[in-house]
Amino acid sequence: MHRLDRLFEKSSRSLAQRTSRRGFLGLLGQALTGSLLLPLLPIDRVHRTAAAATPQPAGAAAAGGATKPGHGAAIDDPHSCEYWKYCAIDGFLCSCCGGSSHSCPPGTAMSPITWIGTCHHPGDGRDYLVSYNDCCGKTSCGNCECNRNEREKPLYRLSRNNDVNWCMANSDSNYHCSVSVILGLAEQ
Amino acid sequence: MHRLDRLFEKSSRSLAQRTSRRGFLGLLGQALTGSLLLPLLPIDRVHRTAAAATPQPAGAAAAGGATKPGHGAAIDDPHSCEYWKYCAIDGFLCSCCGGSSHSCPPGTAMSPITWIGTCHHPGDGRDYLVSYNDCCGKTSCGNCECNRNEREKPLYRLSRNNDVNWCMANSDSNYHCSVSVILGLAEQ
Amino acid sequence: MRSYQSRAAWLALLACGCATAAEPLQPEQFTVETLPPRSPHWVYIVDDAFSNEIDARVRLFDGDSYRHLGQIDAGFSPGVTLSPDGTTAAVVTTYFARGGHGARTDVVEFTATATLELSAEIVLPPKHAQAPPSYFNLAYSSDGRFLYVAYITPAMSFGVLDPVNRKVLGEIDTAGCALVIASGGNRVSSLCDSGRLLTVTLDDQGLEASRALSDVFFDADRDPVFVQGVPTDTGYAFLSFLGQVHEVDFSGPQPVIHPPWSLLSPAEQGHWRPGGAQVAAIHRRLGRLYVPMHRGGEGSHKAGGTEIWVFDLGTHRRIARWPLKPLRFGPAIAVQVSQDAAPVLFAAAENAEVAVFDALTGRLRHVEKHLGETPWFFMNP
Amino acid sequence: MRSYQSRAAWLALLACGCATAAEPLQPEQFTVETLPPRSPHWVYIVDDAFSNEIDARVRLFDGDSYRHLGQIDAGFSPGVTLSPDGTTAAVVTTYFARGGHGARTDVVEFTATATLELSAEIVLPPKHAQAPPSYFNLAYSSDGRFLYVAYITPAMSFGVLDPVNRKVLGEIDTAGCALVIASGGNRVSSLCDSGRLLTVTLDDQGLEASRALSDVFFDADRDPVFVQGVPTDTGYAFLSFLGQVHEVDFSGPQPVIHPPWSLLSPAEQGHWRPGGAQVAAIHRRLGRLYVPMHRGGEGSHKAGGTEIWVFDLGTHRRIARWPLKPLRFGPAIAVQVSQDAAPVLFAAAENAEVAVFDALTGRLRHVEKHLGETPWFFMNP
Repeated sequence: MHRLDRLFEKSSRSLAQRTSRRGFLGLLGQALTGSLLLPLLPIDRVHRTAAAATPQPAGAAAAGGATKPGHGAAIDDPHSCEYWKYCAIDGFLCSCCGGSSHSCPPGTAMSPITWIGTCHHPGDGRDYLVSYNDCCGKTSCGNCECNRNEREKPLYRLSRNNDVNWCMANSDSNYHCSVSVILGLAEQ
Repeated sequence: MHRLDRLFEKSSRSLAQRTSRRGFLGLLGQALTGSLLLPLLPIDRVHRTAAAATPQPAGAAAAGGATKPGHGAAIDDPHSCEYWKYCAIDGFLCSCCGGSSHSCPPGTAMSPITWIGTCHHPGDGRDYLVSYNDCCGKTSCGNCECNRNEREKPLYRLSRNNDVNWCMANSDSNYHCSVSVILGLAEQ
Repeated sequence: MRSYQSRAAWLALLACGCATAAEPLQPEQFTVETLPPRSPHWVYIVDDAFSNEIDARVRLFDGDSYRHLGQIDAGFSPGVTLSPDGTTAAVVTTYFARGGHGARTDVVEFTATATLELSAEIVLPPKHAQAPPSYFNLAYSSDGRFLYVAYITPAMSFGVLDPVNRKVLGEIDTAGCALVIASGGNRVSSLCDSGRLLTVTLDDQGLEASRALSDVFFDADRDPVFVQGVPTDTGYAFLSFLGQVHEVDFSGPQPVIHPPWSLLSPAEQGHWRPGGAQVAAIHRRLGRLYVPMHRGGEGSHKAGGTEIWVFDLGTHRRIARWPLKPLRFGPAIAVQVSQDAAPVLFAAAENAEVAVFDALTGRLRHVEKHLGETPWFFMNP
Repeated sequence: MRSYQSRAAWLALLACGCATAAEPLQPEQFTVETLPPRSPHWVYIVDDAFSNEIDARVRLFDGDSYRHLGQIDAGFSPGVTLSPDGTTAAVVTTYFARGGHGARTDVVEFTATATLELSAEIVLPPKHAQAPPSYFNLAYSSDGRFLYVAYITPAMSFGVLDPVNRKVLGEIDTAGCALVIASGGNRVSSLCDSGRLLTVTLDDQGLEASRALSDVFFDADRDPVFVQGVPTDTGYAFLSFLGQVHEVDFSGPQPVIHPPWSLLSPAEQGHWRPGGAQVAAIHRRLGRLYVPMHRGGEGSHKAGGTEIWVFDLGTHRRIARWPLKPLRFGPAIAVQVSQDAAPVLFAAAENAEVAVFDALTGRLRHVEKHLGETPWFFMNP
């Protein structure tokens, strides 16, 4: 856990430079409530982007494995790129790699840092805050490549960016696949 | 050239264990006559396999890049897997990787050890002894994968085997692509 | 699995037609998946990733759910084997200091099969045989005490390793004979160009105690055997390019070579051949041999099978013939069969499709698209 | 090229109908190919090989002969740039000690562009930005004296390197601003979430002398700019998600930001967007801007263009619109244009096809299938 501590320190410091302390701690509190094993979130300004979601995945790319874009029940299928929670995922779906929509495949490790999306759940009409974590330490899974970018932002807004290797700070930092974890309801 | 010397020594020693000195030196002489920059050939028993060739590449596999199996003039096109000289090649054609049928791409290095084939040249009706060398030191080229196996033998007859990484003894030993070099007429 | 809970919740919502549910979805807990108890219908697929050859991997796939269960990194041109107790997967491979170039490091890496976590490694002399996967690139002694690594430099030899204490014990020259066919607690056989088997017997320290050559049982010029031997009850069966089956009993101090028999009727000879990367599979208890067969000639020995032929190992009679083209699958370049009473047959095609058949009836159950890039070898769990 | 000689010989034989020629083919001499003098129609293609991400490479391709000329290894998630004199290609990347796992080593590797041989490397702190290729992951000062590497840990900073003496000179914090936009001999600008540019000016030792923030010129919430800037005569043009063009003059001591203009007519706004991985190309002398455009909405900013729109940079008027679907190509996720008087336009599709167009007329000259696996970025020689 030493490494996690160090990361937390580093994230806190770098975040302090560019966001209000209140915003960061508010989110942290929210996430702590919801999840026992908490990803560390170098996030600012999440409150800005909790707008109403567009349900159709515009520009979604899907390739390989069990991903079947256009399938009727795809929006509720964690093996499909069109699954509702994947609205800002970019990479290989861990559900096609031995994990699930929110668990890493055996033998890999979660990235403690992450990017954040806000996805609309058509089942209950609500918007959820979703943490996209990379699973790290094995070579690329290669199955179910999925690229969706709702409210995704360029690299200068890192907490909303899905292009960077979020395994970067893991001790074993190769990228294997990506998961999505519901953090809670998005603030309206 | 120190490394070449050592390799030569090693090859000679291991060959001495399993083939007649005459056979090895005979081939060596033949090859020296034909080529200034000579690949070292850990070969035995080449005299056994100089049988008449079947011109059609049975079981040839081709994928990617400029390889066009079934093309009319393919048997004379060094960018095609069906090129006559490629009758026992297995890997990426260097002619699709920045080299030619008998030259390595820029920045790679020839393998001094090699496997040998005997290919029928339909242009003049003759059989030629061909040295297949790997080009080494860069990561897989990936273009024009070509797998042909006329008179190819399993691993225990290494000098006729195209499965092993012939870059194995290079200082930079990754496999990039394969060439074919005419050594001379096959003994009839 | 929370995903199923949430699916149920959503379906319930749809049924009631509510726009907004009373209870929002709860935050999810992030976890790392654990493997269920192993199933005989799992298969380890060695994917050489040939177009990106430094990035080979072993994929664990479930022949019932058709799901990927996990992955083991395998570097460049790996050999893969399982420990006798099934708890450890060992991979011998090469890594370069700078990805696709730079100094070569050869290593055996050990992965716990229950967790797919790396547990240890042994660094080797840079000699491991960079050749296609088979059972004989890397092999354990039957008691798991020794691990043997095939070396080609191009001189041929093998390394003897102590997997428990993570040490290289030594290297034994095989005089031009290839690969490591492990038997018993201390024997390693290799295939020789002369058509013989060389068998080296080791002492307690893993050093050579004695060696012996078998009689000639094949002719490398006229009809060589594939090095891809297939496990039988007592040893391995070696198929030849022209379709002879050489069964070798490795259970005694020296290999006993049975008289060969042919896959082919006299009418079929010269027309049909076995071929591919993993050329046959055997269900040991049922005594059934599965062979992808194709019409071919000289040089077609790596061509995949357009049909799978099934033989009874007791009678040497063909009991089925399963054409693949009507199934829009194949040709099949690799096959494996599970060893349980309701066996499934796996077959891989050159386009990286993997088919799952009922191994008793030949019924096609499933085709998985893109199971890796170059799935060349299957291993049972 | 001996192969052409032998082709001629064979054709002659066929013509005369001889079964056997008088003179057999002569033994060939083995060589390593050298590159011809560089052509403006060459292009360096950064292939991230995303499904085997540790095995990225830069492919050198000729837009006239449609041949691969060679390759540079590029490791994991590389940044690539050329030295100002064009003699050196620099690649910043990550290698793992054991292929796909193990300790991370970040390094800049230098390759001579004339021979494609590695010439040197500099080992870095393990901080390089593992992000998609752009002009701003790695960049030389205009005099070639400094080399800048973008760092993300996730804290943002950059490394200052001395490529001549192969040393890391230092690291400069960018307070959350991203990437390295090099200008002049000693300036590095970065893109900030606040919609500003941070510009750090270095002293002779490569240490920070001063820093300044520009005015706000974009709104990251409402209409962020792509980080894939496009070289202009005096700096870079940054396109926004909604199709605004922000031209920035980097030739003076501080960047001068021109008033933005729109790719879209009022009727097109809200319907068409730019998008992809390399979102535009500019022919600097002709003053032409090429942009792959698609119909999309929120979240479609990485979708490729179904048309390429061509603009006059002087008048800001669209002068052509080239639909790709009738050509059975695309959508286009990356574009580049050669800088000569008879320019070719390169475009890459998601399926790894690369099209070569006449950049003046839009005529499709060639489609190369499978030009690598994930060709995401083109660089002119």
